[in-house]
Amino acid sequence: MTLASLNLWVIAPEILLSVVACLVLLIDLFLPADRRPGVGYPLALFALLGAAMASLMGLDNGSMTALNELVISDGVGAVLKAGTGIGTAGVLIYSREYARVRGLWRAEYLVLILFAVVGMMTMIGANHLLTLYVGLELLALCLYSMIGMQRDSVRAAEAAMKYFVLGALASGILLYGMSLLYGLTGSLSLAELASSSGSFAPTNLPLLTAVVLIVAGLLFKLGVVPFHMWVPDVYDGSATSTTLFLSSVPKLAAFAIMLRLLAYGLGDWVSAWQDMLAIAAVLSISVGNIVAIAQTSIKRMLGYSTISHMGFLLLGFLGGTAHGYSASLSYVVIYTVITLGAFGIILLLSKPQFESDALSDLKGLNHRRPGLAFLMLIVMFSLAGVPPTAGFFAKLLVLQAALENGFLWTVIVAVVMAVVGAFYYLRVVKLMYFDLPDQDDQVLSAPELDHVSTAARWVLTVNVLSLVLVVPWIGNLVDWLTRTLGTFGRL
Amino acid sequence: MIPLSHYLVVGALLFAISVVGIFINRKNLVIILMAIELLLLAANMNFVAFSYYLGDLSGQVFVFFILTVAAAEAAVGLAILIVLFRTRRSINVQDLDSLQG
Amino acid sequence: MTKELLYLAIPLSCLLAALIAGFFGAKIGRFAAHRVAIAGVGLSFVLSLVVAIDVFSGNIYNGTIYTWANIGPIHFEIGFLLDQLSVVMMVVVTFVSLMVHIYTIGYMADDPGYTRFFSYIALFTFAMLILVMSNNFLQLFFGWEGVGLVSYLLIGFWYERESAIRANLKAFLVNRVGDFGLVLGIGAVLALFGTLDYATVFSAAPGKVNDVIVGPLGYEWHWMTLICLLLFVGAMGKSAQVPLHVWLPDSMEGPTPISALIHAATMVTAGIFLVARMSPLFEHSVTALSVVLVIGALTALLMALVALVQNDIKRVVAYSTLSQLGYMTVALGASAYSVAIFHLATHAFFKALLFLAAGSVIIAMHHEQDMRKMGGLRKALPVTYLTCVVGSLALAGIPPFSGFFSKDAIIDAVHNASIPGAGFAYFAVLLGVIITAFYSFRLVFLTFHGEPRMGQEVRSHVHEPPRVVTVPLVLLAIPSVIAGGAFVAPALTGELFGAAVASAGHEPGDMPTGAFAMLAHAPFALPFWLSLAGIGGAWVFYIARPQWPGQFAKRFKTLYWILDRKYGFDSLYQRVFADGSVAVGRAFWEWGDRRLIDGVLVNGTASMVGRLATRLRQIQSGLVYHYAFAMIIGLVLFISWFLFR
Amino acid sequence: MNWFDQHLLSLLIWFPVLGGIFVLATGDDRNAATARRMALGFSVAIFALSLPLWTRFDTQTAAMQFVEKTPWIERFSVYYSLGIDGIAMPLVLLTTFLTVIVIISGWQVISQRVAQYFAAFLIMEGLMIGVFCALDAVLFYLFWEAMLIPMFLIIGIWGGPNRVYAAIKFFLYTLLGSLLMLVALIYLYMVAQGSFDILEFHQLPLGATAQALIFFAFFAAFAVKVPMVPVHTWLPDAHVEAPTGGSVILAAITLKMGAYGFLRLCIPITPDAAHRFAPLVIGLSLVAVVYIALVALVQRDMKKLIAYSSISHMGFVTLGFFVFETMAMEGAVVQMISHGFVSGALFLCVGVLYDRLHSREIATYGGVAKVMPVFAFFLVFFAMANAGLPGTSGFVGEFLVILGTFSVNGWYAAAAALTLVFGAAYTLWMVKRVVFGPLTNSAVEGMNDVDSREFLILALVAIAVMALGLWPAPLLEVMHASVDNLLAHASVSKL
Repeated sequence: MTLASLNLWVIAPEILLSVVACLVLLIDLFLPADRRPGVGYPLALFALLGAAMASLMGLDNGSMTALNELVISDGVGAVLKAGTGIGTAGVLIYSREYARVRGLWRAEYLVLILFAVVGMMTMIGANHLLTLYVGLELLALCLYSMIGMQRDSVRAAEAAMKYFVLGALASGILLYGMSLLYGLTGSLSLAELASSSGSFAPTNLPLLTAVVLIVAGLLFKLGVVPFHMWVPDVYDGSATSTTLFLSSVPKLAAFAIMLRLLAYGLGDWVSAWQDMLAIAAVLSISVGNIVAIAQTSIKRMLGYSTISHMGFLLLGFLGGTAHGYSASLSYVVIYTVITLGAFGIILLLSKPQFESDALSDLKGLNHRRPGLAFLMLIVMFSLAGVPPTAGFFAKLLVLQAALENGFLWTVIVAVVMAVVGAFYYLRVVKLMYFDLPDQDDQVLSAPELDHVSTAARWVLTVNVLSLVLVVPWIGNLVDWLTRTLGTFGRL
Repeated sequence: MIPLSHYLVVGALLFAISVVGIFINRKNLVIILMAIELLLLAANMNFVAFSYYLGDLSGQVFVFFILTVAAAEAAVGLAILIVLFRTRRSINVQDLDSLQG
Repeated sequence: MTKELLYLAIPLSCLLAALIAGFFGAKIGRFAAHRVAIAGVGLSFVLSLVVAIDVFSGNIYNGTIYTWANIGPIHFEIGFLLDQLSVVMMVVVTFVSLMVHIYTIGYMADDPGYTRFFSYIALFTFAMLILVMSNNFLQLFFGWEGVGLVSYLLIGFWYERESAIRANLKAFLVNRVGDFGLVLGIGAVLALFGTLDYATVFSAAPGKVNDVIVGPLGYEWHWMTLICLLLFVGAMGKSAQVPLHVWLPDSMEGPTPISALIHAATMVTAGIFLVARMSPLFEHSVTALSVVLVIGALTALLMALVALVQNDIKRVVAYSTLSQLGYMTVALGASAYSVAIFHLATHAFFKALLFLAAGSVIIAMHHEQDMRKMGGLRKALPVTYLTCVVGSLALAGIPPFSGFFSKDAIIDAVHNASIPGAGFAYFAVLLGVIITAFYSFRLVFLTFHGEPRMGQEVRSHVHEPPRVVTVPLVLLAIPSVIAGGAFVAPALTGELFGAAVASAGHEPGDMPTGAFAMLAHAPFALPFWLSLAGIGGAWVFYIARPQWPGQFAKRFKTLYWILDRKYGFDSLYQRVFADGSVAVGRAFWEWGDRRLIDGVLVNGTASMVGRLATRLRQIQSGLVYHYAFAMIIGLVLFISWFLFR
Repeated sequence: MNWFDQHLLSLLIWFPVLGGIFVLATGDDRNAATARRMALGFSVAIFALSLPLWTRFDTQTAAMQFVEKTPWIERFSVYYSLGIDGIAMPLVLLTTFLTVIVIISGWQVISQRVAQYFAAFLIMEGLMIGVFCALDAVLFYLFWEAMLIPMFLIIGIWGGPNRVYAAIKFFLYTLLGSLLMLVALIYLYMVAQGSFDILEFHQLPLGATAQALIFFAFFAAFAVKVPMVPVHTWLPDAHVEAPTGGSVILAAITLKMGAYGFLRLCIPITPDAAHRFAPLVIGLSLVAVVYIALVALVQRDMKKLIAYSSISHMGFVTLGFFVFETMAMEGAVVQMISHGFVSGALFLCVGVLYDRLHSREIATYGGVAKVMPVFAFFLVFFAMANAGLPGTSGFVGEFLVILGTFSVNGWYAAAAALTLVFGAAYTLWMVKRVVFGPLTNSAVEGMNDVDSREFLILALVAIAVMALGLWPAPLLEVMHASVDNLLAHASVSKL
């Protein structure tokens, strides 16, 4: 076979990112310490946006495979890759100041992020269990290290360790499931899996076991009950900049592998996994929303809110229909944007000696920073799914999909729990708008960041306002995303 | 000629041992790292056995990747372990509960 | 068209006067205010006379001013029906009102709320005219509630007196109980006839006589009976019939001119007017008529008895008003509607006269109202004394005063009535005659005769009030004397009211209907002697043997106690309805809203979720092996789910 | 249909929102004056803009008017479709009118975060008009929910001591109900084979069970909003804690959204269920008339008392709807409008007192008439209107509902007519204790009568109340066609 037959340019984004990552590492060796980030940062941004561009290039020319069918590039893949790239760029912009004053802003940080993105893109483009696994691990290892990078922090180390152990366990489970699947179908390629899985009776127990193991591995990545317990601790323990990263973009990749494995590889086995997903969804919507009420730290609270949101995301998968997948796709995209906004605001609120990550730190924000308070208001109401925010339409779509497939009670539990959830989002608004800042706390006394880059402010504003301003065109957005999905699921 | 089931049973046992090792052990984090290695080995065992009996090499190729990843994982795991030990002078699993609720 | 404008001007002139006096009273000053008010009411009096003459010459008007609302086939309209009945009421109302306006100039001379008072009474006249001129139930209700509102405002005119604002709230609420019936009655009329227009309803009534509605327990009601009873409940409220009479005595908290105008002459007779107006309906329901008869008889008797033991001069008159209203109701029950209206008119004159006389006594006594502190005032207040005596004679029914004719006619009508309860009613009205004579002259003797019982310094200042007070007294005394004789013949034969009220069922009976014939016949009739006996009794008790009343009170302690407590209606209502509903409301609020709904359901759920949250939080122990365990358990459960499903 | 008619509703919805944003842009309280003037300007302009709805309205047809329909989310065939009929139009006018009143009433009273305050009201105006105009389920729901946000903020930011509890209670109470409604709407969407058009929903054939479920989903949403016993307890709290303007809007318009929902969605979509469960709804309404009246009787807080009286009066509205009789239903709609004026005015009156003594306790006052005669006149007037005195708008609704109900069932009518006594009792007892009586509290003696601004707003509302009471015919003319059409539609079974 020739190099051309690999048509490498399908994985151009990954290549670009890897090259730039290495470049950043090299520069790091030769530049004096003070100028390193100054060079690495724009390079990384350029690479991420470039990768996003590159993957968007491949948006229209249909679905095609590369590297001997190891990877596939199709519409949804392109969108998700682009999303990953742009999202990560946003992450860099938001976290720059924060990480800089905390000594995290080193070349390794950038490199890890870049490799993590490579990992995610590999997952997104995976057409083969091998690529899927490798991408998954690449992402995971980068995340572990990023969390652990905060060497002086006890909590970070603990979070890293927990994440590592549980992550390893999860990937072990996934791997074991894959091995069983391999043994039963005799192939590791998703395409072959998809074609062959039809030949099995849906009651074949070994296969069911394999499916359960695999789904468990995937649900861990999403952080869905009962595989959710790492989420709050990791969100809470790691530096906010890291939390911002691992809470937002990887959800796109996780959604992608759900799509590849369940909707494509095991597409004919809907009956095997939909109940499992339904149970997990109800559990995580309930647990996430209820436990979040008892939280005092924003990061932890958002952790639990993530759990519930991933539950909502699953609602779209229940039926294994195209509607459902498109609903989930829209959901995950909108959710990522919201999360970026949420943690972005927390980052902009933080100060050199002061993480503003306790709920009480938001007291009277409307007095101190009306602008940021208003943005946070929008974020909270979109998380709660109250119109006129994009968050509402995300919920509307998944609920509609679930109802369409006859999961009435699941939906009713979901909406009731949504009311419970609304409570703690409202509490944030209450803290910001109804309460006055207590004068003696360090929120006011702590020195401001010497200069929060105006870029960060602007990007954040656009990011959050888009949640409202998109509403008139929400239809077009959904249509576009749906079109990219192509031929997933039953219609 | 050893039948496939034997290998699978061994794999399953390894899997079980490692899982148990992860949540029974309350003392030493290193043991957990070892358990994780064991977990991957269990998967490897299955892959090799299957690929042999299916007469298909891709399984064994997969195993190489797993081994590589396992090495990387071990490295990262130990690094985190060191960080942890530096910060709190203990690698006792039970002490690992400052984040909770 | 010009006619409509004329009719329209009658109420609107009063309204305009009220608005000017009310909103600009402060600017234009007191004199301008009362001039405006008097001008307005005077104008409408004159116009009412003109219209009355026109109507009695046969031009009955029934027309619509504007359409209030259309709903489907049903038209709610504002319009006038000017027939003999309404014009009589209009003349009486505007005349008495005019007198009261003039009288007020003197009575309220030094009151800060002077202009407000004029605007109120002018407004009252307007509302009353709307009521009596109406040609449909809707507008009737407008006027009905309008007079209720003004009465509320006027009873509470001295709003800083706790007693006054208690009384006006009580009056409004008791009236509302009546309105409850009236509204339902109107609803019934609409449900049965599909219209609220008098003429249409009355013409359709004969065809609906046998329509029945199935009430509770499958018992069948005649629609007519239902409608009449409901309407009569409304009448009971306004005309203060037992047991809805309790508000009227308290309403004496208002200024005396108001007691004269509203609570004697006009508003309280609205109920009588209503029933008379509805006579074509009542004629179709014997049940309703006997209820009316009995209620009226009860009121006439019981309230007269209470009047015996009152010491407040105004309250005596008030209870006599109640009793007289009872007489009118009795007349209605005996379906002698024209007689009832006749008595209404005469009573309006002499009762207003009595009130204003009482008022002038009160002025002279510097707002002392207790008769036990009066006496021997006839020399100091000659005019008041004379007019008061005239009024009392009329009230006692001594020929040839107006009261004699109307009351005799009533007694005669009851005598001839044959419906259930007529016997009791006849007894009641006869007994009422003697009591009436007794208490009315008790008032006269206690106030004007005997030894002066007031303080020395007061006695030195007692003198006849100014001209503005005495002139109305005289002007009212004139009709109190002659109105009876003048109109008795047409009233009895029913030709006075023509078709305005149903005359069926009421025949003149064995006694002559001409004025002089009645006078001649009087000495041979029981009522005449009864009233003389009453007057004589009063003279014995309060002039000849002043110590007897006290001894009687001791002798018949219980009886006295009962009368003094007014049969306990007030305390009963206070306990049961006022206190009761407050207690129930508090219970509902405390247990229903606060404890059950808010406490248990709402906050209960919230706190439950909160507790659940803290509980679930414990599971997140922070220990990595617990997390791993959870994952494995989940895994096992999922696999077993597939095994055993 | 010229351009103006086609886009009038859109203007009425988005112009206020835009205005709100502009007002918000004036920044902090240094520019308070600008914010006030700008807000007033916008609200008056919007009111003027809404008048053509009345003048250009065709009273002969029951069809939607001023319609506007453009695709929004094609994939789910969601349309941006607006239109009003004879029931919605008066409510829109009520909204635009009262917003002007509210903005004037907050003129000096609000001293902190002025811009945000007025902006909130303007934005809310737009959203509420949107609720009345939306003909697409998703759009309806969007406005329905979005309107919660500014109200939540108004109660929470400018409210009284217990405002947080009240605000969150208000929000969650409503949210729970409306999310169930959302589920019902999605279900209907699927039954309709992919359409969110409310008018198409009206024509959907539905089985008995489906109707029952949908009915209760809607009922959950609307009963909370109206509010009906036993889900009314958010209202007294919200009213008491909200600033005057908030209470006015809450009582005058927000409550009407619930009643409107019954007419626009619940009854026409599930007519059989509506008939089937009418006794339940009527029962709850009558409970509201009696039970709530008694509860109102014992309130010590004026705002709470008026809040309970609102519940009691809204009971008449639901009663009028569910006896399915033309007169009753038209009476109910009139009652909605009238209650908007009267309860709003009463809250304004309480606000006038509150601004002076900062107490809403009835016991604080007494003898106010002595020092504030003009105010006393207004309070007594509106109290009488609240007690349903003929000649005021309060009478029209109650009278028509009672009469209409009587022709259906005399006992319902009798129970409803009890309000003549109870309504008068609690209203006038409050008046007695506040306005009349001797001056006991020395602080009251220091109070000065209404200033020109307060006089203006009270007088404006008083005129409206008077006009509506003396000549309701024009208002009724507007709604005849729509109400007849609705009743005709509801009388046809879908089974």
